[in-house]
Amino acid sequence: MLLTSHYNYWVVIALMMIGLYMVIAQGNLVKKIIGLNIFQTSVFIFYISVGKVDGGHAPILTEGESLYSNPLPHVLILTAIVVGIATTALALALTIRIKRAYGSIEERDIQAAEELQERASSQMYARTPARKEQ
Amino acid sequence: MNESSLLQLALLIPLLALAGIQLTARRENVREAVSLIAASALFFTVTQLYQPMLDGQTIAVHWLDILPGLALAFRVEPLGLMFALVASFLWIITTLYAIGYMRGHGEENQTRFFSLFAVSIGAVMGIAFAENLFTLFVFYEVLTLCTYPLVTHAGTDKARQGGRTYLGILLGTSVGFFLLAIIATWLLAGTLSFQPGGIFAADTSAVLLSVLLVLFVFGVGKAAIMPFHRWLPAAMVAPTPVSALLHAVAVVKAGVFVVLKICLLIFGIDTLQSIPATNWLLYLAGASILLASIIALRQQNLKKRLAYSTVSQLGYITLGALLATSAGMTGSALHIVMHAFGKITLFFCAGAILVAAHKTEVHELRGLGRQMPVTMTAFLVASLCIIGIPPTGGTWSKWYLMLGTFESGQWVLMVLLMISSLLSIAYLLPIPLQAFFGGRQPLETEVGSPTAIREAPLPSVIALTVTAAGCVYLLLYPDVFYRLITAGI
Amino acid sequence: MLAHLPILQVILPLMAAPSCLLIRKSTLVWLFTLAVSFAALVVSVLLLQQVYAVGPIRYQLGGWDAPWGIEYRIDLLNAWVLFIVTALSTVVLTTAHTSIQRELEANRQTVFYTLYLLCFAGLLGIVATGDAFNVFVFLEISSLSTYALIALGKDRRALWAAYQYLIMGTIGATFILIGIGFLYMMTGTLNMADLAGRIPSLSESTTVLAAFAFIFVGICLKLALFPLHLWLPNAYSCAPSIVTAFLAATATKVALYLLLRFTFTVFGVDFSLSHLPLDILLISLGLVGVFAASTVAIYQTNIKRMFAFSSVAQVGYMVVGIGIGTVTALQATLLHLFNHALMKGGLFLALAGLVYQLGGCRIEHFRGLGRSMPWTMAAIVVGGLSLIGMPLTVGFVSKWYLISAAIEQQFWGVAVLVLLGSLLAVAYIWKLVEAAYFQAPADDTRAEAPLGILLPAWLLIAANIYFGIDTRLPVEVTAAASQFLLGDAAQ
Amino acid sequence: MELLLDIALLALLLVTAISIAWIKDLFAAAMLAGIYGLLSAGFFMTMGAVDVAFTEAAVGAGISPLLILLTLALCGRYQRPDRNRARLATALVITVGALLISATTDMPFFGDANAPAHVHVAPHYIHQSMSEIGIPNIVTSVLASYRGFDTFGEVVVIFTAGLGVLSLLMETSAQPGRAIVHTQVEQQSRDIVLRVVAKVLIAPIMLYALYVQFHGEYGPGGGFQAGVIFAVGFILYSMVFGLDAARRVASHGLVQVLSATGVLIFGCTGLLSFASGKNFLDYSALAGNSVTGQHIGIIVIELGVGITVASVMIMIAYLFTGQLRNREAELATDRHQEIPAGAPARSTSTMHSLEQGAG
Repeated sequence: MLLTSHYNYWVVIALMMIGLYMVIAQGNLVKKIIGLNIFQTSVFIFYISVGKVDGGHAPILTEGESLYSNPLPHVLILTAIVVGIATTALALALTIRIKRAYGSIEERDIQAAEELQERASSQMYARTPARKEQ
Repeated sequence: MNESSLLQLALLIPLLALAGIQLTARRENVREAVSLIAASALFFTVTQLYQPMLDGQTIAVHWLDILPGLALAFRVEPLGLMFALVASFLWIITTLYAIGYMRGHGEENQTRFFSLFAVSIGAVMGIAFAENLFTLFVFYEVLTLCTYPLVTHAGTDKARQGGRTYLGILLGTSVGFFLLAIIATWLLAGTLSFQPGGIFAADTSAVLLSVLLVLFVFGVGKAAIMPFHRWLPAAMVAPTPVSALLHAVAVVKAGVFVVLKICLLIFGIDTLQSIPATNWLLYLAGASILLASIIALRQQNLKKRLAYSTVSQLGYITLGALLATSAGMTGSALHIVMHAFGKITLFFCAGAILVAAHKTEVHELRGLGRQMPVTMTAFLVASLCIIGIPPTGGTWSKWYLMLGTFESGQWVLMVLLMISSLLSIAYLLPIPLQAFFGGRQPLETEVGSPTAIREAPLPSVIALTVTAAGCVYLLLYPDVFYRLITAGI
Repeated sequence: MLAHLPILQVILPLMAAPSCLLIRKSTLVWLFTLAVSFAALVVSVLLLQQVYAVGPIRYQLGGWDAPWGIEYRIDLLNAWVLFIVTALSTVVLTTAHTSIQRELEANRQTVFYTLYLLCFAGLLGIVATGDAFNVFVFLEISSLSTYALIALGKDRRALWAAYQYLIMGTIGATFILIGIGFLYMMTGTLNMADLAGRIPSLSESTTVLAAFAFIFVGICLKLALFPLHLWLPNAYSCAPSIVTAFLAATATKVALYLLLRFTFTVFGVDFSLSHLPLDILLISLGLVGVFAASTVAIYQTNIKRMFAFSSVAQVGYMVVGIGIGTVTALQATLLHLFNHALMKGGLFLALAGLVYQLGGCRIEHFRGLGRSMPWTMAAIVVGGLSLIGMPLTVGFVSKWYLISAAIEQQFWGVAVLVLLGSLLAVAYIWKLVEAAYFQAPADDTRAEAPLGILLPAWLLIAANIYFGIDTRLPVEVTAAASQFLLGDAAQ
Repeated sequence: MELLLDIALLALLLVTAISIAWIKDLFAAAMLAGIYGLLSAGFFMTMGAVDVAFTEAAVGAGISPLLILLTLALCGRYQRPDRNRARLATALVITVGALLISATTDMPFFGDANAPAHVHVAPHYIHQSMSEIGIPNIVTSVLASYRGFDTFGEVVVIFTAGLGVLSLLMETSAQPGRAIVHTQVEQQSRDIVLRVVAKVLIAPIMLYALYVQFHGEYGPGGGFQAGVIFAVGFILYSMVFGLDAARRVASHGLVQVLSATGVLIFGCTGLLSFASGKNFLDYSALAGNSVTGQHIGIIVIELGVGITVASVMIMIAYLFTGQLRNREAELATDRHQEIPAGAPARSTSTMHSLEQGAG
């Protein structure tokens, strides 16, 4: 009983987790973003499943129809999809700039470069004049 | 001119002085004239409060409420007035001395120095006249912060280290314990204003009160009770006038004064006696006295030795306050005054020696009495005052402290006080004696040569003479303060 | 027009943003932005007065009654936060022109101001709305603009910081989305007040618990509460100085507001604090955050980064307040919300002046600053003292309330730890003081920051002192707000 | 039947997701992501969420793969196989997953008509929208009127994203490449078939966009979908006939202005209602009869949405392809150079100047 009534949610959860895993574990920035997409899209699927009503029709009023699926989640998800694509676009743009700046889109390389830069700058400062005694 | 506006004036003069000093920064003489005038004006104003106070008038000022029920307010009460009198009087002298010293020593940033001097004395006034713990705390912190640059005046690494310890301990204790205790008191008693007989309801649990008392005593780091005394020797890196101000007048006295005031007006004698913690705090104070004296014995650097002697003497005052008998309280209050005069003289002498003879170590002082007779005489008198033997005012305070221990049957402490007095003889008296009768020294040859050692610049000499005279005067006429104290307790 | 105040608060900057794009000329755009921000400030002041006088205001968007339409609901809490955000934004903006000239290419400046306004509007929208999903939308507006703003930093690290923040922020936002979804699923409504009415009957449902968990974690990500703070230091230290000042003063505050709103209004105090061990959780997280972050701050050589960590620590204090959860404690939190905005606003603006002159703000730049930039350094010192919680500064006020709250509840340990935490602040502030006053400058030229930056910075620093002495406004408002918050949670 | 379809789709989604996570070729991953979008669109269809399906198809299977591909063209196609933080990730995912699963236990049954979600607010929309707003597509009426403010927010979000991308990728003085004309984008356009097909296609696409735009009240669709379709058509044009050709039609500046205009149209429509003392976004103020007012309002704001979405999408496409051509220009001009000129060169140089300032 629980199976037939909830399998939808469970699959959705599985999808979410795959997405989340990709976001965290993948070292490649673009792959992270794709993961983020999957994560969000599966949330959308969850919402729409919530809006589902057995035997309900698409929420466009037509004569002689009384049972419609819940329009509210649809509206919310329309907004959410837009937000999602907005985020993706921005993230990808960032990735491009990162590639130009670091010459790589692998997390490891970037972190390595970071540490290098940090060390370089501190050495740079080590050479500044020593404190004066009065 | 009515009294409350006098009080206002007493609080504002230092600020006016600050402004004046900043404005006249360019022209040294004017600047220092301003300092001197301000100092005298302040002292005069405070003296004007004396008589009305004794006539039993309530002189109070209410500035503003910081938080509902927490006001920046001031009220003249006997002990506070006593402290204010001493501080403001010694400020004049110290300023006088400082002028001589700073010029003789060619220090940098003199304007900053004098400005902060003014601010710190202002803070002292705030502490002295505070109507409640909150106001007191505010000025306590102000004092800490504005003396920090004075301590680190030299700006060297050593100074910075000293400053760190100074600030670390004073801020740490005040924020960690003192503030906590204050807030707890506020929630417990519903008020923070000082009242004769204390503010705690009779049914407050003794345990809680003990905790509070401990927090207070440790929280007031300026009282330099071991183990929170380290800042005092550390602050020795400061220029001597600062040391004088810090270790004789402003900071340490503020500390012990706060302890005294808390014991008397927050807890009240009766409550204090009923608290278990009082007893072992007493022994802690005792231990602090003894240990400090012993350490002082082993210090070769003059200022260091004086610093540890201060630690031990502060122990006396705290101990007196904790004895919770009228004699003890009187003793500790008197000792605030006596020690102030004695110790400031000693520091003046140390400074004079540094300026004139460029000596900082004890053993270098042999035979110096011939070149610097006045200084060394003053040193002798002051030492006697600290030790507490005639012909100096120190006698009185020590007497009352002994009486206090006697009354409350604290034989152990009584013995302890005697021992430490002997110790203080051991670490103070030799210095002047050797200076006079210590025989010749290789340096002797220098006499007659252009670099011959003679007395320090006149202002300094005047200053230390005056304070030394003060020590003697107080033996004959302790009454000035005694009346206040009896009124206060 | 008074009737429309609630929506004007948000719509002004929201409509102004696209208009900026049409103006183009950067100086004009700056003035325009400033004007808009100031107008928003005026509106928020009017709102605060109105709410203080007549109680909560409701505004039905599109004329549809809640829960069918979206409604704005302004009570003392969000009126207060709105005031803080608009006020700080206005002050920060006054410096923008000077500082941005140095830190941004000419052709990016217009875009910068547009993004700034969008971020501003987003934050205001989050605070003003009474609809759970609307929160999400405006959260994303502010977040997206924030990512872009951070990425505008000169250093290439800014890009990496922005990317990291984007990933974490989006995860957080999605978590919030999931939580809201669960809530909608269980209650069928998105209106906060309506939710508050329906949740108590469902307090046993694991779905609602999960919803709470997701929303909580999501907000804490935005709030940079201790274990989830990793994005903040990079973001703050790499972003353009103005952005840092703005974010430090407003963004975390808004996130904290959300936390308060959801825990106390939507879920209700008895659900949040009695069903879950949230109080212990919050207090411990907060304290750990205070100590961990402050300790790390001590070892930072990049001062922007140092203050960023200190921000994490300060968030810790506020969260402790929420955890204790009494009226006094909430008041402490709300006070610190305001006070911390003043401190960090002032401090980061002072740093902006530093960056303007020296092109960076590592500890090495502080050598001899006491002599070369006396006023800037003085500002930093005073701000630092306020951060430490010296009396007569705002820092002291909030600390006082927090400790009183702790002791009232007999949490002596908490009280002591809070005090010790403030001592750590002494450590990292004094690092600067010593560098500035005891070390010789690299070059002894006296080059004070331009007035355009110095004056606003000092305005905030002065506010630190003023509100530390005349505490009536914040204390009264926050007292009323926290009572209201617990009051309507009690129902 | 429906149930089977549902199960099948979900299964496919699962497979796709896993293979995306698995595969190392990002190009394929992007394609799969597109498929994922398409599948979810299908799923939405079976759930009766036609508008959402429409949108997801346009976005999930259209725009976002396109952007990803453009990015890959710049950033390289293959990812390095490394699992950093794999353990942490697994732990985290498991906890979150467990929490979610536990959450499902108290959930109302899937599709249950009496679930709280369907009995509180939603019925009002279903039963009242006709009389209150008077258009058949409930989603549109909720989207545009009941929750019109969310939609306004949504438009602003898109606008924000557009600006963000602009601020990141806009041509800075330091970047070369304006001069270079021979780019991959142009080379494609030599393919005659493509040209013809495109010529034939583009007009109907645009037309369809307009239809979707104005038919939104009656059927699925509306400003957003229309905007996306329009943008896709235009992007197709720019790909086939070259960026410059496209820019000649709609210059960069124009696109920016339009994106702002859309938002303003929406906002001002909302503000109009102040005039007659109504609340923000209360369209009933727009005409004597409130239903007519709603109708007008919805048409206008949908237009605003359409304009903004279309122009932002086009702007983003411009910026991405602009990067692409710069890249190729650089590769063409300075191969000898290790790091490509432009952003990195600038950033490093500024780094330098920073440190000079310090030293």
